[in-house]
Amino acid sequence: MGAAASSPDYTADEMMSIAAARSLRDGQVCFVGIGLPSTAANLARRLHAPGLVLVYESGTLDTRPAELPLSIGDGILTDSALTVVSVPEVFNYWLQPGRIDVGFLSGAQLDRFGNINTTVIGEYTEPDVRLPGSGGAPEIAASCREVSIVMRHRLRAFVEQVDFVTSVGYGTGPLDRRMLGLRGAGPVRVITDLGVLEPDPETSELVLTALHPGIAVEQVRAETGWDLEVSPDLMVTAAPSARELETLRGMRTVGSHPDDRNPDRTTEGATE
Amino acid sequence: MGAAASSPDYTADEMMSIAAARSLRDGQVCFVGIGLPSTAANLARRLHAPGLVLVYESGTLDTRPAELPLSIGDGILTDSALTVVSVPEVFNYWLQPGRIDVGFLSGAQLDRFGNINTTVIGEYTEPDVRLPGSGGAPEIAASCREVSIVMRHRLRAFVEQVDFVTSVGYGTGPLDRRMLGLRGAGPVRVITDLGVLEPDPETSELVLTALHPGIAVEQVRAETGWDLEVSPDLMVTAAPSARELETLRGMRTVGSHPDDRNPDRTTEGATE
Amino acid sequence: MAKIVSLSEAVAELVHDGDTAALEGFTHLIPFAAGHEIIRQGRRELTLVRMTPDLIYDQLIGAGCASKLVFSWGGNPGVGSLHRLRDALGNGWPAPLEIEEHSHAGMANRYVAGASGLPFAVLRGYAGTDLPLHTPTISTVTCPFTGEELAAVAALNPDVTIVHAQRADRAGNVQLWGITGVQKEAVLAAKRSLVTVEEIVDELTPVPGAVVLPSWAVTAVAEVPGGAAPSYAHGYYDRDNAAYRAWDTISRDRQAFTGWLRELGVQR
Amino acid sequence: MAKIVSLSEAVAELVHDGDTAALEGFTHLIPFAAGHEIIRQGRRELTLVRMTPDLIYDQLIGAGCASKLVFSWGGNPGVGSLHRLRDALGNGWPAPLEIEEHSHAGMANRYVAGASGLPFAVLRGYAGTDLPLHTPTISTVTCPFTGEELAAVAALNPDVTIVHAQRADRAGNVQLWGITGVQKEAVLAAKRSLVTVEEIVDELTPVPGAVVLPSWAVTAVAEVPGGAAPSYAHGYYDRDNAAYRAWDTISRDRQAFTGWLRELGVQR
Repeated sequence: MGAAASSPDYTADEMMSIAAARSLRDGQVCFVGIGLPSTAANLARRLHAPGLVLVYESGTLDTRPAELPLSIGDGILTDSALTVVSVPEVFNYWLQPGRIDVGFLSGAQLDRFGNINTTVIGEYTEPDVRLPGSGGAPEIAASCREVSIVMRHRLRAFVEQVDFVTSVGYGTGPLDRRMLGLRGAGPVRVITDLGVLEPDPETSELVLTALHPGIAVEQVRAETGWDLEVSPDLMVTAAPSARELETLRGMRTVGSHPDDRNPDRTTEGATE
Repeated sequence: MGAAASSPDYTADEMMSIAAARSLRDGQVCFVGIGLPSTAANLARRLHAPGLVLVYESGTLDTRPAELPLSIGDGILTDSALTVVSVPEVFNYWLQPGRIDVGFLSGAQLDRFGNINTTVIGEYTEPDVRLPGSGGAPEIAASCREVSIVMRHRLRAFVEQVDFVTSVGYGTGPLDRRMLGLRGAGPVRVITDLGVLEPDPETSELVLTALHPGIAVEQVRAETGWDLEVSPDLMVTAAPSARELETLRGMRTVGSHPDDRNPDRTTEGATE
Repeated sequence: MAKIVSLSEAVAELVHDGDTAALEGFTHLIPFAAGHEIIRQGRRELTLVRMTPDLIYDQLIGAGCASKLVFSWGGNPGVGSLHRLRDALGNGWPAPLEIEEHSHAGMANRYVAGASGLPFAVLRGYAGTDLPLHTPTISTVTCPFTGEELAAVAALNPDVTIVHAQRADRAGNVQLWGITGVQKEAVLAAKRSLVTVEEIVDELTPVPGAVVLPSWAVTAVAEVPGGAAPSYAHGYYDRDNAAYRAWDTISRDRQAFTGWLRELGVQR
Repeated sequence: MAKIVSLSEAVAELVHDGDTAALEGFTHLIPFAAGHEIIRQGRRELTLVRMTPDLIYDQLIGAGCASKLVFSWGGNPGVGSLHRLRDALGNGWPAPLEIEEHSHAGMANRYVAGASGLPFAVLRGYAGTDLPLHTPTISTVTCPFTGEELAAVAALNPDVTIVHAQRADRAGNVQLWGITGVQKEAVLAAKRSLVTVEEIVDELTPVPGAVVLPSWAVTAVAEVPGGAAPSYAHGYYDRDNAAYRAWDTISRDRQAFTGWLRELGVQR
């Protein structure tokens, strides 16, 4: 399903990674989780944002890996970093005070207010599926100036309300972040393999603001567990350029292996 | 005055430094302030305690300076250190949890319960003399497993009650440290140029437990502002050995200068 | 001063049934050999503490060493799930497993508090999440100056912390570099500590970015070349990504896992 | 990204009358040249923050730049007192000076809280001392887990922090090593920051023990060779102990001090 059928030149996942990369601006400081976020951020760095600053929660600041890391703590991140700090320092001195422009997150479930679940499907004490847990995500969601969410658009994942709030988006509405003392703006966009959702400025509910080429609104609504509203200014994403596709496909994962063709197998966990 | 008259071979200050050095045991970890403490600790390291670990509040851990530093942050401390940590780290990870065996302190005033003043003589808001202030001393006094105080025995300095409690000894008596939550044992000895005072195990009041050679009890009492009790087991300190004196006199202060012959001019401040 | 001992002696002496044990290393320098030795020596009822449980805790849990896990992200990095962990949580195999779950920021600060001799740490965290509902070591404090409410987490002070480092000198001073994670804090927070090292050398030549743990802050050092494999030791060997992938297959199946245990030298 | 500018531009742009300004450096790398530029530009009513005021603050205070001092140890290290500080405190010359006094541990933790985006820090400190009676930025908090009472200190967030470092690259990334004190925390706690450096280089070769401040965490960098003298810059020049001693004589006397100011290029 998805874009692949109508766009034989690229896959829906490629469109998603490229759309995510495009959302980053040169010179921004970006807190990167492994998988799709890392792919998107490293792609942006190779395309329009050579001065993008990548911070990984392993403590590698301003790292420029020549290949994609397989995990958040790969040696390749150290070798190319401006400096490496301890894990307490990366959270306390770099993330917490709001020094990071963009945090990239993913999750197993996302709800209409942009809250993310990477903990359990079902009840916490008797879960249907036990997920990896929080990692750095709750504080990334709280403290980055803005958050971008990247995840595949599937009905089981895009739910009315998450089973467990691992990372807060807008809580139950537009006032919650301020009441909770969260200082970042929260999720400003959700980039999926079908399109882009953004929070309504009034209600903070996620609405469809862009479709990837060849995707219909009904396709997106069918994969969304709430009554998804569509922006009156609905855009269509530009198709991947040859250069974007070539660059994305040319990025190799460290110690690579046929399985590494999909560097996003861990999207169920937001970060490690 | 003091020992010099009756002991032409060495000065009272030399006796004090040597007595202080002798109080340190090999393998101990010692938090060192500048001046007399630094002299004593470095002397001990050259005599009977080659494995003495010196920690300076500038963050230099296990430093082995070939010459005496003039200040707490001299380059010579860095060059010979096992490692250098930040100032927050030296206080939070190394001093605060009680990892330091012995803290050396000095002061402008010391009272009968071992409390130290390095802040003001007189009223805080209208002081007669403004002193350097706390530096690292309050937390050294609180957290080291034990504290040694080294200071010249003078009536104006050994007072009934300090004008300002910069660093707590035993507060107002034997129960105070526990009530205040201070985890180190407090000052276990005060080494002066006349002798040694130690806290009475019952009352925590400082009593005279040793005289340096040639010093009389009355001399000490005349320089003490409270009714100094004398231990029934009063000892006499062994006179400096030739090796001790030679080693002490051979220690050169960095960038030395005629004025550096007395490396203890800053004893009014406990540490920098 | 740290004693220099063999790995088996160190584990025998420092890790006891029922202990709270932290084996740390953030992707890098994970003390696998020490974990395997704990399995071989058959420790039981451990409370295992670690930000990222990783394969090493999947193995310890599968081997029945643990009764509780304290963690913040439990996965096989870059590969998927920890199947032994899931089996213990879901099915109580081979033993029921209690969990205490935090975020990375919370866990890191719990070690910082532990290393600092404080009973708790303050952070901006957890607000609005469901974690505080299930984790009693998360609470709040109010700033005495501004009145603002912040998160508080209880200090972690493991009975024993085990980390792996590149080098130690003969006096037992330890040096590690690359991604240094929370190793310093985990060692300083612990009552006892063991550092396994790639090699023991005459002198610790300074290395940019290195963390040095003085001998007097470490209980024991054991020379265990390759002791971090299949994770990696910066400057010594790379991460064995294939082994991480292979674990997915081994760990999915109790029988395959039991075979792996047997190969480790454990009869069950 | 840090702008690379001249020292006079940087001070003109980043340091304003009435600011809270921290010039840090623990004995090592004290930003003397920047302090002198502040004197030359005639800033007034500064709240000067620094663990160890040292000569640089004696000079700023004597020059009338400050209305308040926040500190933990005010002396001429290894020499004696700061006479300009004493004269301001005791006689209000050249202007009255308010003080806010802490211990080193308290000041260091205030910077840590500031750098961490927290309103306060917790420490074991001050208990039983007379400091909390006079310093309103010292309070207490109770551990929500153990009930224990601990000291709390208010975060420090200077309007501007100035430090000196050995090197920066052309992108404005900064590298300093040797005794690194609280410089990282002081810069990260500040709203604006200036780093003066011995030299600007093409590439920051890694150095053992170095702290690196990324360009995006610094406001401005100015190349000022010798900018830490008479303190020292590890690897560049030694501490001028004679200048520290000579200051004792200069600073004892208002007239001698005024002469010193005139030599600095200040008319008064």
